[in-house]
Amino acid sequence: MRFAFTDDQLAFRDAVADLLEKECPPDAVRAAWANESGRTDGCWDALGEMGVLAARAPEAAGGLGLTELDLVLLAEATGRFALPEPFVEHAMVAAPVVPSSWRTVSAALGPSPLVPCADSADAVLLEDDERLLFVPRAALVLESRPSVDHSRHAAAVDWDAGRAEITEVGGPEELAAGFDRGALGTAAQLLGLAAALLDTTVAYATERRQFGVPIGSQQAIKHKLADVRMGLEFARPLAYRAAYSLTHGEPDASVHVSMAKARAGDVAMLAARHALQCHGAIGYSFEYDLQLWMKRVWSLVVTWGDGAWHRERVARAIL
Amino acid sequence: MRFAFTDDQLAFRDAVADLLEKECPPDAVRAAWANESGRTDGCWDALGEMGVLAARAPEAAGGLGLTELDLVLLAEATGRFALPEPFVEHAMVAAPVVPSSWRTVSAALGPSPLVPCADSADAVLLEDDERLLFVPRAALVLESRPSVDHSRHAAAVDWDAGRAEITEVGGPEELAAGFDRGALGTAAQLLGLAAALLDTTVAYATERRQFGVPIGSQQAIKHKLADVRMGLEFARPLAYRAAYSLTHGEPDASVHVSMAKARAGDVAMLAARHALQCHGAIGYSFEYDLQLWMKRVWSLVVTWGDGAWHRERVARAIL
Amino acid sequence: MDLTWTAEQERFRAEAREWLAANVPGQPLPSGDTREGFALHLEWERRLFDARWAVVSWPEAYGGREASLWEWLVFEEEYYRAGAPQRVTQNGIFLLAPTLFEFGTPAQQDRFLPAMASGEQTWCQGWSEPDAGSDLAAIASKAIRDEAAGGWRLNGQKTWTTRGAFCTHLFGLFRTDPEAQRHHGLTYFLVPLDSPGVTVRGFGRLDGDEGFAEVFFDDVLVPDDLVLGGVDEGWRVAMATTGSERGLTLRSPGRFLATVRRLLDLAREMDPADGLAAVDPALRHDIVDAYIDADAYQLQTLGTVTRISDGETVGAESSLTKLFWSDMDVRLHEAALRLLGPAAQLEDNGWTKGYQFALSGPIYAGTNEIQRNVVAERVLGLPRK
Amino acid sequence: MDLTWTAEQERFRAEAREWLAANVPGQPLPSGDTREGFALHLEWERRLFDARWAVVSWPEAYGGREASLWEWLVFEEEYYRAGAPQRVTQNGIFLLAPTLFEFGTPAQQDRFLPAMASGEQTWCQGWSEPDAGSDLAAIASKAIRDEAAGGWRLNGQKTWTTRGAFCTHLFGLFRTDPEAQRHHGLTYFLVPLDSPGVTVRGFGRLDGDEGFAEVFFDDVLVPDDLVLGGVDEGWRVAMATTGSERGLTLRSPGRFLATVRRLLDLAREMDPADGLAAVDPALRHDIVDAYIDADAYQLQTLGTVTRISDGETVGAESSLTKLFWSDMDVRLHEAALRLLGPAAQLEDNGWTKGYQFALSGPIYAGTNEIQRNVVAERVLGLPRK
Repeated sequence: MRFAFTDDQLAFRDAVADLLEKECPPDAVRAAWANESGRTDGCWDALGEMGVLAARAPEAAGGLGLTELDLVLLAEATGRFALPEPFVEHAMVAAPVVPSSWRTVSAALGPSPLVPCADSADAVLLEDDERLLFVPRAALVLESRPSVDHSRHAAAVDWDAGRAEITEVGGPEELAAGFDRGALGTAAQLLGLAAALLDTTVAYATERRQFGVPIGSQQAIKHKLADVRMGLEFARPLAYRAAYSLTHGEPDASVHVSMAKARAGDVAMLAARHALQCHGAIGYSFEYDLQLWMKRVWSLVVTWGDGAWHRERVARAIL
Repeated sequence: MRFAFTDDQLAFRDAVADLLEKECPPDAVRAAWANESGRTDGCWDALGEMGVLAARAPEAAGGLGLTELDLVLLAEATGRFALPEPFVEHAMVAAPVVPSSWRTVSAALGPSPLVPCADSADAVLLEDDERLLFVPRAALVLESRPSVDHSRHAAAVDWDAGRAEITEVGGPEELAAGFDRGALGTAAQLLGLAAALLDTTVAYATERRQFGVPIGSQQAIKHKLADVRMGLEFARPLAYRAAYSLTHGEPDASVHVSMAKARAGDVAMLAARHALQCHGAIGYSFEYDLQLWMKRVWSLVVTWGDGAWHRERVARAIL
Repeated sequence: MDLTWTAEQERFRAEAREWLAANVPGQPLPSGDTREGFALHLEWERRLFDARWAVVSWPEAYGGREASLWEWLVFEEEYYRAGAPQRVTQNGIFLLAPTLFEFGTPAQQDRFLPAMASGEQTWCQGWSEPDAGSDLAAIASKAIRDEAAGGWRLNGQKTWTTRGAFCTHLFGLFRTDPEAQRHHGLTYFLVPLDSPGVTVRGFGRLDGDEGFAEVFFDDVLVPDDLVLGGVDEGWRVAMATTGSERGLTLRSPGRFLATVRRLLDLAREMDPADGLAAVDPALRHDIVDAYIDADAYQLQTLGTVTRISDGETVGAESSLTKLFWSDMDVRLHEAALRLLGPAAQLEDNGWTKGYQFALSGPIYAGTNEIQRNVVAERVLGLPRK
Repeated sequence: MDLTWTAEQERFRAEAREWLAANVPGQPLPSGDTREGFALHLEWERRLFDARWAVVSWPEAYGGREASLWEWLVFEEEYYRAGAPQRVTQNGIFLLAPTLFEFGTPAQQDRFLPAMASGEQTWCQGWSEPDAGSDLAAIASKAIRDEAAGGWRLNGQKTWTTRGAFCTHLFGLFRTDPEAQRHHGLTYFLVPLDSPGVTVRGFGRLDGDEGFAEVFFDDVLVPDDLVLGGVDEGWRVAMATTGSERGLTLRSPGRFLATVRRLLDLAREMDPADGLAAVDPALRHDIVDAYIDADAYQLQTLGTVTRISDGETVGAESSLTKLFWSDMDVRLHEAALRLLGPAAQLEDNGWTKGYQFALSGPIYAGTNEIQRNVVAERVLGLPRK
């Protein structure tokens, strides 16, 4: 029994975090809000060069042959920096089943009908009649559905079934596994977002003074932020365990993923709510970066299955 | 439009409260915990002499011909003093349909199968096949079901259908109305209990000092108690409006009763929870009176329909 | 107790409903927190004013109907039920006007009230400053006496001023006694924003609309006749406004009853085809609680209006009202977003913008942390320290 | 990461499960917080001890098995799964023993540890005083030097002492330096309750059981060899206990996993006949959250034990653990009571007593208000004042 990551796993996570700190500062996220693709200029290529995007692909297929246990930490890091790229869809969902020659692959499976970064993806993984379909851009029919998070160009998609480029890359099993990888990756991003929101708020509450004292010295603020910290403390292990279960093909893996996604969403929503309330009007200002993180939380918490959907999946397993 | 009680209604309430303050101090409630009936020595007679027990009965039948609007305030007062008597069952449910010659009548209708004060009641109102049955003690088969509130001798009841004393005192309509009166009266008692728990806790938090200051000066305490006060502020009008709707036979009366019972239960549970937490170990002591009020809340919150039951009744009406 | 409306009140309701049905724009106007939208909203305000629906509770002389608080409640309920546009004039009509009626000179009332009612003059609130947010008494902006000019010179900065970039006037608090601390030595000024020395910079709110502004004052001359209430009396004068801001005038029950009606429609319409699940049983009770919340708020308001009609005044209890409506508004929108499931992330789902606006409720008009302190200390009597 | 148990650990689990299956009383014992129940529980403790299951993690010399933390977790899980009796010796074994191992002299260890493990000596905690509850450092009970007698004279009062009326010994903090303030000048004493001058008065807890006691000290002589750790070092010594009290030793995951198993059984058994409704759809997710809570707590504990096995220490994070298990325990029981509906009010529904006990969790071992302050200040680094 050992519930911890290896030094290699942590080192890879730190390397990715260092890269994102350089390549994906808040200004880069803000820029993605304004530009045409809703994405960054350099991050995708940089992550690609680092091998991150194909990390989950087998080595034979040009990947690193890493597992969900490695990827969950990377996804958490991309969440912390609110990376505006289809990391989960490409690197966690698509990489194991799509040739790494495809530059950007997005995905929307199960109860999650909207495709992120649809307008800039070269292809999309979709679900059709219990099969996992690989649909290149040429065969896609996109209907843009603007998300509250402008750095996440969502779209409802259909496809021209006649097109030859459409290939089936998996049956029910691969479909289910792909969905679980997407839900796990999104859960991990929500944990990273929650941690960033907490850190930002702790820093602000320490420096902002009202009534002659730092607002962070008031119990009303302290207890809210302590609750967020507690939520993180007990949501993270659920995500890490779900990654372990997927990696080792545990029979309960899907239930573990649902437990992780439900709780990661809860703590991220709590972190967003308390972060805004503790910041007050300044946090409510568009010019302040807090809103970029909050809106990412709002979009991810209902993507790859919302809290009610995942709780119901757990209920069916235990009741 | 006028959402307030008349001076007469308030004066009658105050008179009953004065009586209870004298006849039903905490020691009387504690004594009821220990004695054989689980009731007080003098309160029932005193209330009877005051006309309170028959207040809801028509004047022709020896009552005062008062309405739910009058009774709701009295029920609230009996809750504030945690009166250990079947006030709701006798004065609100039974009085309109049972001759006032019967000294103590209890009742259990609808989703509320346990009869309070069953072992000391002279008769019980029960439900059978959509009819309202009046069952004198002689025909009752009692199975005691000890309540967490020892001053509330609950029992599951059956009856000897052959007995002649059993009379039908109403059909589906009277049955439904009787249940609504019981749920309303219980909601009002929960509001009184919540107010008493809040007042007790405010007093304690003002006087109890830790870390050199009154604990009531700490935001953690202040905000908990402010939430209880807010809960009361917005739960009371629901109960008063339900009383109005029953009095005037409004078509939505039953839904209004359910809204009132659900929210009165919520605020009473919140008041009990915060009262205990703000008191700490002393509130956790059996010798301290707080527990008498808390346990009354626990028993009433699930009597005459619990929160889920009443919310579902509202859901069926609005969805 | 009588929960029925009089025949006259019902007539009033019918008249309002009829007019609104005939005049409310079929297409919702663009956000009033954008420059274009603000202009379009002012046209609407003008139509309201011409039909004497802009300020129903005001004297007829100022364009009102001298409606009672009861009729005002009826009008508000009908207004929101009709889906009529937000009131971009509300900070003037609901926050400043009550203070003008109470403390203004006849000259000030004649000069500002009709123009406010018609939307010709639009008012924003100059309370908050960079270092005076929840701690309002920390206001540092100064007003220095200029005898020669017969007025005061304003210097300093206000911020988070709602719609400040579009309004013509600002009412605000400035420190006239540099020696005085905290609540003392403040004065309530009425400031035309075209006065020399005023610089306004609009900036975005959470939803990106330019609904906020910073207002800079550089030696801005304000003549004596634009002092509202006495010099150094600003705090006492302002609290009247804050009271009505927290109390019922800013958030009439009709607003939330309308939101709940939309929530129920959403629940009934839930269409799996549109990427929406049918109502999750686990969410049924969320909807029930939303319904109960709005109804309880309506009833509590009826009780408050009854007390006011009996001549009682509402004190610190107004903090209970502010706490409830602001927390409720967030809950109502959260319930809708939970119902929407995946569609909750969409900007155009009919709820996302409202959710973002609802999130401001627990922050402005005194944060809910401050309000809970007020309830604890002034309603419950718990010790300050 | 490896979430499997070794073959040896599985053997250990099998052995524990087998023994428990064969030895756990078929009928639950009466409450260990009553005099009769306490005696019966001591008989059970003796059986545990004789089979070397009483203190699995202790050295064999003291009746243990030198089990690792991992094996201890396994044992606890099996213990609660088997529905074995509460440990009335826990305050000694889980709170005092770690301190004795760390600070005790060999003589003290030999004298007290085996007798504690066998239940021959039972220990209660003498921390709280009437005016020192959440503010533990306000302790006023004094110990005055008595050179002639070669010890200390204790005077004062302790209260809310769990099972104090049934225990043979008390460990507690007393002020040895009258000049010192707050955390300074306190000393940790080991006090036989049969010492002359000790008066114990038991009183009822919330559920009415005599689980609390007041302990009065009237010139009670305690010889020097009953000082644990150094004179005036009491706070530092005691905090080691408090740490383990808050951390994992007092509340092993097995306890909550067992509660959730009972909750799931209840949900599956719901029988309308018995006055219980079938599981309300609105309550399904409450059960799911209870299940997730207990599982998350188990996982977080595995992470903590991994860190400890790696030689790391648990600091203020233990406050997170205390907050979570105490709030969770209340939620688990509330979920069960909601499921029970009308039967929730019954004393014998299998949950009411547990609910009342759960309600003590957020109060003892440092109120959750204090714990949230600790997390905010020492984990998050927010300013004290």
